[in-house]
Amino acid sequence: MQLVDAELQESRQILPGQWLQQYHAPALAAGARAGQFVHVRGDWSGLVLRRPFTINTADPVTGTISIHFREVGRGTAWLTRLRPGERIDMLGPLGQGFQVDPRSRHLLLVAGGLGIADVRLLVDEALRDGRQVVLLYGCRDASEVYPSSLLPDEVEYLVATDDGSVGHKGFVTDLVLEYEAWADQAFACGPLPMLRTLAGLVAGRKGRLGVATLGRKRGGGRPVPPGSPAARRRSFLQVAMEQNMGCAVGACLGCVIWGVDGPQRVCREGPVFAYDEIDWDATAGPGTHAQ
Amino acid sequence: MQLVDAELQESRQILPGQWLQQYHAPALAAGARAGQFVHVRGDWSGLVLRRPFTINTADPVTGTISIHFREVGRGTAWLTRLRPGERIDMLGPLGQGFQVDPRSRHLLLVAGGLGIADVRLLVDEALRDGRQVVLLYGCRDASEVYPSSLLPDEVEYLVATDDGSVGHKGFVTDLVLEYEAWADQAFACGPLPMLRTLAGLVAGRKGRLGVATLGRKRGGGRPVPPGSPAARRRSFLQVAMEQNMGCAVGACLGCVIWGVDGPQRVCREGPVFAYDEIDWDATAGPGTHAQ
Amino acid sequence: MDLGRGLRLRNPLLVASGTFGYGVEYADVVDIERLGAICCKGTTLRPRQGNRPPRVTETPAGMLNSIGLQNPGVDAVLERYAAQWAGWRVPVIVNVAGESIEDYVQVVRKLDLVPGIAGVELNISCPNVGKGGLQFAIDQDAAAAVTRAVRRATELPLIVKLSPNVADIRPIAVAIADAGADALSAINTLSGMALRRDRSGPFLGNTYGGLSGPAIKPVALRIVYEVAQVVGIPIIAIGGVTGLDDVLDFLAAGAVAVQVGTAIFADPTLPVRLVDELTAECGRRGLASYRPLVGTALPGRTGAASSRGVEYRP
Amino acid sequence: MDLGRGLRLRNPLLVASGTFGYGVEYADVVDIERLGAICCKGTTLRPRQGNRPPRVTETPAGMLNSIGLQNPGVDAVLERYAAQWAGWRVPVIVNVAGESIEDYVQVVRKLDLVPGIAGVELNISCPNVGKGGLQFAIDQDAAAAVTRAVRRATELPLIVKLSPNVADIRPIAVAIADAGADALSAINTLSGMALRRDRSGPFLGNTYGGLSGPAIKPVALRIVYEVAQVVGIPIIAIGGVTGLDDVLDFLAAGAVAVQVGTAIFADPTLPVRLVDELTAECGRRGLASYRPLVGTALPGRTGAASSRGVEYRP
Ligand SMILES: Cc1cc2nc3c(=O)[nH]c(=O)nc-3n(C[C@H](O)[C@H](O)[C@H](O)COP(=O)(O)OP(=O)(O)OC[C@H]3O[C@@H](n4cnc5c(N)ncnc54)[C@H](O)[C@@H]3O)c2cc1C
Ligand SMILES: Cc1cc2nc3c(=O)[nH]c(=O)nc-3n(C[C@H](O)[C@H](O)[C@H](O)COP(=O)(O)OP(=O)(O)OC[C@H]3O[C@@H](n4cnc5c(N)ncnc54)[C@H](O)[C@@H]3O)c2cc1C
Ligand SMILES: Cc1cc2nc3c(=O)[nH]c(=O)nc-3n(C[C@H](O)[C@H](O)[C@H](O)COP(=O)(O)O)c2cc1C
Ligand SMILES: Cc1cc2nc3c(=O)[nH]c(=O)nc-3n(C[C@H](O)[C@H](O)[C@H](O)COP(=O)(O)O)c2cc1C
Ligand code: FES
Ligand code: FES
Repeated sequence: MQLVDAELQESRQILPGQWLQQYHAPALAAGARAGQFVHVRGDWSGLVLRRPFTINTADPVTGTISIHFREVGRGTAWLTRLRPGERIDMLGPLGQGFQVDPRSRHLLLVAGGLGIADVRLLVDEALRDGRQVVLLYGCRDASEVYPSSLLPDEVEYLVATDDGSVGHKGFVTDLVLEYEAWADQAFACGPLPMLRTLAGLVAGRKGRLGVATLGRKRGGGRPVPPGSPAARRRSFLQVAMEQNMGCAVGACLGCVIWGVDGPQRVCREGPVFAYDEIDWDATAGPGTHAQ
Repeated sequence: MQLVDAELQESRQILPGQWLQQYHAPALAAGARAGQFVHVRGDWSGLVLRRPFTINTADPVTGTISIHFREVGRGTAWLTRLRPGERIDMLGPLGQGFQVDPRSRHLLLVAGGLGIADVRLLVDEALRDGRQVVLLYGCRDASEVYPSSLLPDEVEYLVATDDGSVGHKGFVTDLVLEYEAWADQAFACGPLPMLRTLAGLVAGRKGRLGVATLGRKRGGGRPVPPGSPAARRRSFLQVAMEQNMGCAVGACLGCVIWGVDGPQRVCREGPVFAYDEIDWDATAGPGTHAQ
Repeated sequence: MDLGRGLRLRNPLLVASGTFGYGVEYADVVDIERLGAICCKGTTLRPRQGNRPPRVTETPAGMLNSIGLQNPGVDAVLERYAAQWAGWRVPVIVNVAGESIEDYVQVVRKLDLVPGIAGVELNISCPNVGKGGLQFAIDQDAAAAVTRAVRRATELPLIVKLSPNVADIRPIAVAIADAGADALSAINTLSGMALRRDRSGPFLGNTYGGLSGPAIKPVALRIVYEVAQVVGIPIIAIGGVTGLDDVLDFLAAGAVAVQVGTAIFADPTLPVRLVDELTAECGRRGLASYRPLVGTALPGRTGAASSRGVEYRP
Repeated sequence: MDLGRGLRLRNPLLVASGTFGYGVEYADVVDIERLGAICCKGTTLRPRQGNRPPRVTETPAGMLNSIGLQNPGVDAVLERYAAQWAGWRVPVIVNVAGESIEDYVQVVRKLDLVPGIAGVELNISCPNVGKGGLQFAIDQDAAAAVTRAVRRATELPLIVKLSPNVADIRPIAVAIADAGADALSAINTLSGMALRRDRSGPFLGNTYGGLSGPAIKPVALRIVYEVAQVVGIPIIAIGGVTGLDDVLDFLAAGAVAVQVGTAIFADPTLPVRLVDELTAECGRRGLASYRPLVGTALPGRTGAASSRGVEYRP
C-alpha cells in the first residue's frame, strides 16, 4: 500500500456514462493483483471522502493502471472532468484480490455491468499464465455491452442482455449452467442479486459442481481457516463485494458486510471473498456499482 | 436589481494578487451607479454564500462591467480561475451609490488599497458630468500602486505609500489637508482606520471645512432625514463601508454596521453612507477589503 | 395541504424565517406569489436592535448567523407590512420570539385577526428570562407552557419551531403537540462559533451564532424522522435544503412541507424552482399529489418509535 | 505537554478514536511515531460485532458513521496490540466504551498497569442500560458517576470525551472535571441520519449515525470555547480539523491539543504534516512552543463564562 501521485494519461467514455481512464502510476502498476482496488482522492472541494475503484488493468512495463467507472455522483462526475496531465492522489493497491489455484486450467468469469471492471485484470493474468477464460457478461441492452475490442482475442466472451437485443435474452446467470462443469474456478462481480443467485446455484449444486472442482478433488484433508487464501482457492466461486468506505485500509470498520462469521471488512478481508464466507441473507447495502 | 448571467470577457492580474475582470452584463452596465455592487455566485461547490464586489467600471454602450478584487480566500481564488467565455450569476446592481450634489465642481476621492474599486466608477461619472477630480491613493509600497494607465488622464492622481517608495511617505489621509478647502465633496473607501481618521478630520474641522462646502452654503434650511440622498449630499464626506453579507438585498440583517441611529444594513442603506451616520466607535468588523 | 385551522398552502415549499425578510426584499427577482408560504423575520413585542456586528460568516457547507432578532417590533411590522400581505395570494406566517411567556402572548394577541396574517410560527430558541436564561426550546415544560399560553391567546394556526440543541427532541415535541400546537417546524440553527482571523476573539459580535445550511441537513433529517414517529400533527422540515433531493428526503422522513433558508442567499429563485421540480417529479411518478411521498422512509406502524433516547452509538 | 498523571505528549496532534484503528493500519503510509498520540478504536469489555451495514456515507462537508463499537473486546485488544504499542515511542490512549459503569470499570481495570497503555479516553456517548438507554454523556450525574468510578479503578491518565448532543455542555464538563478526570476531549459526533436513494428507509443499517468532518467544526469550536471557561483541566479539541487553521482555531479557543479524525480518510498524512506546520508557524512567530497560542480567543479573566445556558439567539 502506497500513496501515489497518479497522472491521468487518457480518459474516454467507452459506453454511455461509463469511463475508462489510464493513469501513470508505476508503483501501483507493479504491485497490483486482479481484484484489488485504489482509493482515489480528487481535489473535489466539499467532498471529504476518497472514492474506491477496482484496478481495471495494470501494466508494470508501461507503469500504467486503468480504472473503469460509471458516473453516478459528484465524485465520479469530478473525475470525468479531469484532463490528461492532471494528477490525483491514489492510495493502493488495497484489499485481497482473486485467488487462482495454480492447478486451475479453466476459469469462468461472470460480470454484471460495471462488475466487468473487477474481473478485467483477471483476464490478463489468467491468459498470461496460460489458462483458458470464459467471460460471461450481462447488462440491460445493446447500448451497454462491453466492447469486445477491449478484451484479448483469446477470451471466450458471451453476452446476455435483459431485453435480448444482444446475445442471450435474460440473466447472465442463465449462461453459467453451461460452463459450470467445464470450469475449475469461477469469479464473479456484479449487482447483489446476481451474486446471490450465483451463490445459490453453487451452493445448491455443490455435489455436482464439486465433481469438476479442484477443491473437491483434493478432498477432506487438512482444515484451512475460512477467509484464508487457501480456503478461497478451494471454494468454487469467488465474488468481489462492495460497500461504502471510509479509510479503505481496515482502520474505521466502515465497510463491513455480514459474513457467516460476523462482520467482514470489504477493504481488508475483501473485496474478494469465497461465496460461502458471505451471509447472503444479511447482506444488503448500497448495491454494487455493477448495475 | 436583477439576476444576470454574466460572461467573463477578460481577466488579468493588474497588481500582485489583484485582479481586474470584465464581464458582459448589459442589464448591470445600464443601471449601475458609482458605489453600487454586485453579489456574485460562483459554481464553487461547498461554498454557500455569494461574494460582494463593487462595480468598478460600467459601460452601458458595450454592455460591460468590471470588478477589481484581491485574492483573499476560496471565493476570490475560484474567480481567478474563471476563463473568458465562462459565465457566472450576478445579482445587482445593489445598494445605494455615492450621492453627488449637482452643484459640486470639485470632487475629492480618497482610496486606500482595494478601496480604489469603490471610487473608480465615480471618476468616470464625475468627468462625464464635467467635474474636476482629485484622487488620493494610499498603499503599502511601490508594488501596490494602482496603475495610472487605468485612470482617465483628466484625473489629478496623488499617491502615498507607507514606505515612501512612491509619492508621499505616510498615510493617504495626510494628503487630504491640502485639498479639503478646494473640494466641494469628498468620497472615500479604504481600511476602517483610514475612514475613521478621515471622519475625525472632517468632524474636527467641520467649521473650517464647512466654509467651502455646498452643504454649508445651503445652510440651516429645511431638515432632511438622516440617511436620505439629500442628507448624504449635504455631508462633506461620504464613505463606502463593508460588512460580511448574507442576502445582499436587505432581507437577512446580516450585514449591519452600527450607525448613530442604530444598525444600518450595508447592503441597503449603504454601502455608501455619510460619515456622520456611522457610529465610528462601535464600528468594527472584518475590516474592509481595502488593505 | 392543511397545516391546521385552515392554514392551507398551495404547495409545500416555504421560505424560512430570517432568510427572506418580510417577503418584499426579493420581490424584484422572485415571483413570491408562487411560494407555499413566507415565514417572516422573527418579530418581538418591542423593537430590537439585534446583536453587534459582524453577524454572519461562512463555514464548511454552512454559515453562522447571530442577527439577534433585530426587528422593529410587532406594531411596526403590522403597520408596515400587514396591508401589503393581505393583498398577496401567498400566506405570510409571522415568526414570533420573546423572552417571557407574556411577551409571546402579547405579540400573538396583536397578530390575532389582523388581515394578512395567515399563521404564527413560534421561535422558542430564545433565552427565557423567567428561567434564568435557559431557552424555552430545551425544556419540555417551558416549551409546553409557552405553547399553551399562545394557544389560548389566538385562533391563528400555530406552528412551534424546534431547536436541535437538545439531547432528545421527542419528549419536547410531544409536549408541544399536547399543548395545542397545530404543527411543528424543525429545525432552527445549531449553536456554533467562529474566530477572528487573528484569533484574538470570537468573530461574531455576539460570540455565538446559529449554524445553518447543508452542513446541518443530516441533523435536521434525523430530528424530523424522530419527531414524525411521536407526534400526530404536521411537521415542516427545515435545514440545509438546496435541491429537490433534499425536499424528497424530508418528505420521506415524514415532513409534509419544507422551508428553504440559507440556500436562498446563493439562489433566490430556488424555492419557486423547487415548486416546479416537485410537480414534475410527481408527474414522472404518475402521482396526482406529493402526499404519497410523505413518510416513505418511516418505519411501519409496528416498529414504532423508540423511547430510549438518542440510540446512536458511534 | 502534560495531560495529567504524566501523560506527556511530544506534540499536540493526536489521531481520533475510530479513524485510525489500532495504529497499525496506516503504518505503511504514515510515520506514526511522529504523532502526539494515538486514540485507538472504542474498546468494550466483551467483543462487539457492531451495527449492521451500511455504516458510512458522505454528507455535505462531512460524513455519517454508525460503526456501533465493533471491536474484539478488551482482552483481545490487549493480546493483539499491547506488546506492539509498548515498543512504540508514540503513546497509545485506549478509547473505552460500555453500557454500565461496571463495564467501564472492568475494562479500565484490565488496562491498568499494562505496558503500552498510556492513558484512557472514556467514550460516554453510549446508552446507559442502567438509565433506560439514556447516554451517560447527556446526564451530568451519570457522567460524573462513571468518571468517579473509573477514577477509583485506575491510576492511568483519564480523559473523558464529551458529546455535543446536549443543550448545555458546561455543567456536564464541570461535573466530569470535579469527578476526577485529568482532561476532557470534545467533541464526539453529532447525531444525524441519511436515507436510502429510493427513500424506502434510513440508509445506515443502524438508522442513526454520527456526523463528523468540517461541517461540525463550528459546533466543536463553540463547545471547546465554552468548556475552556468553566474547567481547569486540559481540553483536547476534536471536530472537523482539516488544516493548520483549524488547529490554531482550537488552540485559540482554549484547547491544549487537537485530534484529527475524518480528515485522515482523505489524507492520512495530514496529522503528521500538521505537526510540522505547527512547528513552522511557531517559528514564524518567534515562539519556542505553541503554548502562547492557547486560549488567545478566550475572554479575559474578568469577563468570565456565562452560566445562562446557551445564549445564542438566532
Ligand atoms: C472496492 C470497490 C471497488 C469499486 N470499483 C468500482 C469500479 O471499478 N467502477 C465503478 O464504477 N465503481 C466502483 N465502485 C463504486 C464506486 O466507488 C462508487 O460508484 C463511487 O464511489 C461513487 O462516487 P460518487 O461521488 O460519484 O457518488 P455518490 O453516490 O455521490 O457518493 C456518495 C458516497 O457514497 C459512496 N458510494 C456511493 N456508491 C458507492 C458504491 N457503490 N460503493 C462504494 N461506495 C459508494 C461514495 O464513495 C461516497 O462516499 C467500487 C466500490 C468499491 C467499494
Ligand atoms: C459591498 C462590498 C463590496 C466589496 N467590494 C470589493 C471589491 O470591489 N474588491 C474586493 O477585493 N473586495 C471587495 N469586497 C470584499 C469581498 O467581498 C471579499 O474580499 C470576498 O468576499 C472574500 O471572499 P473569499 O471567499 O475570497 O474570502 P473568505 O475570507 O474565504 O470569505 C469567507 C466569507 O467572508 C466573507 N468576507 C470575507 N471578507 C470580507 C470582506 N472584506 N467583506 C465582506 N465579506 C467578506 C465572504 O463573503 C465569505 O462569506 C467587498 C465587500 C462588500 C461588502
Ligand atoms: C440569517 C438568518 C436569520 C435567521 N433568523 C431567524 C429568525 O428570526 N427566527 C427563526 O425562527 N429562525 C431564524 N433563522 C433560522 C432559519 O429559519 C432556519 O431554521 C435555519 O437557517 C435552518 O435552515 P437552512 O439550513 O435552510 O438555513 C435564521 C437563519 C438565518 C441564516
Ligand atoms: C468512522 C468513525 C468511527 C468513530 N469511532 C469512535 C469510537 O469508537 N469512539 C469514539 O469515542 N469516537 C469515535 N468516533 C468519533 C471521532 O473520534 C471524533 O470524535 C469525531 O469524528 C469528530 O472528529 P472529526 O470531525 O475530525 O472526525 C468515530 C468517528 C468516525 C468518523
Ligand atoms: S473502509 Fe475503513 S475499514 Fe474498510
Ligand atoms: S446582507 Fe442581508 S441584509 Fe444585508
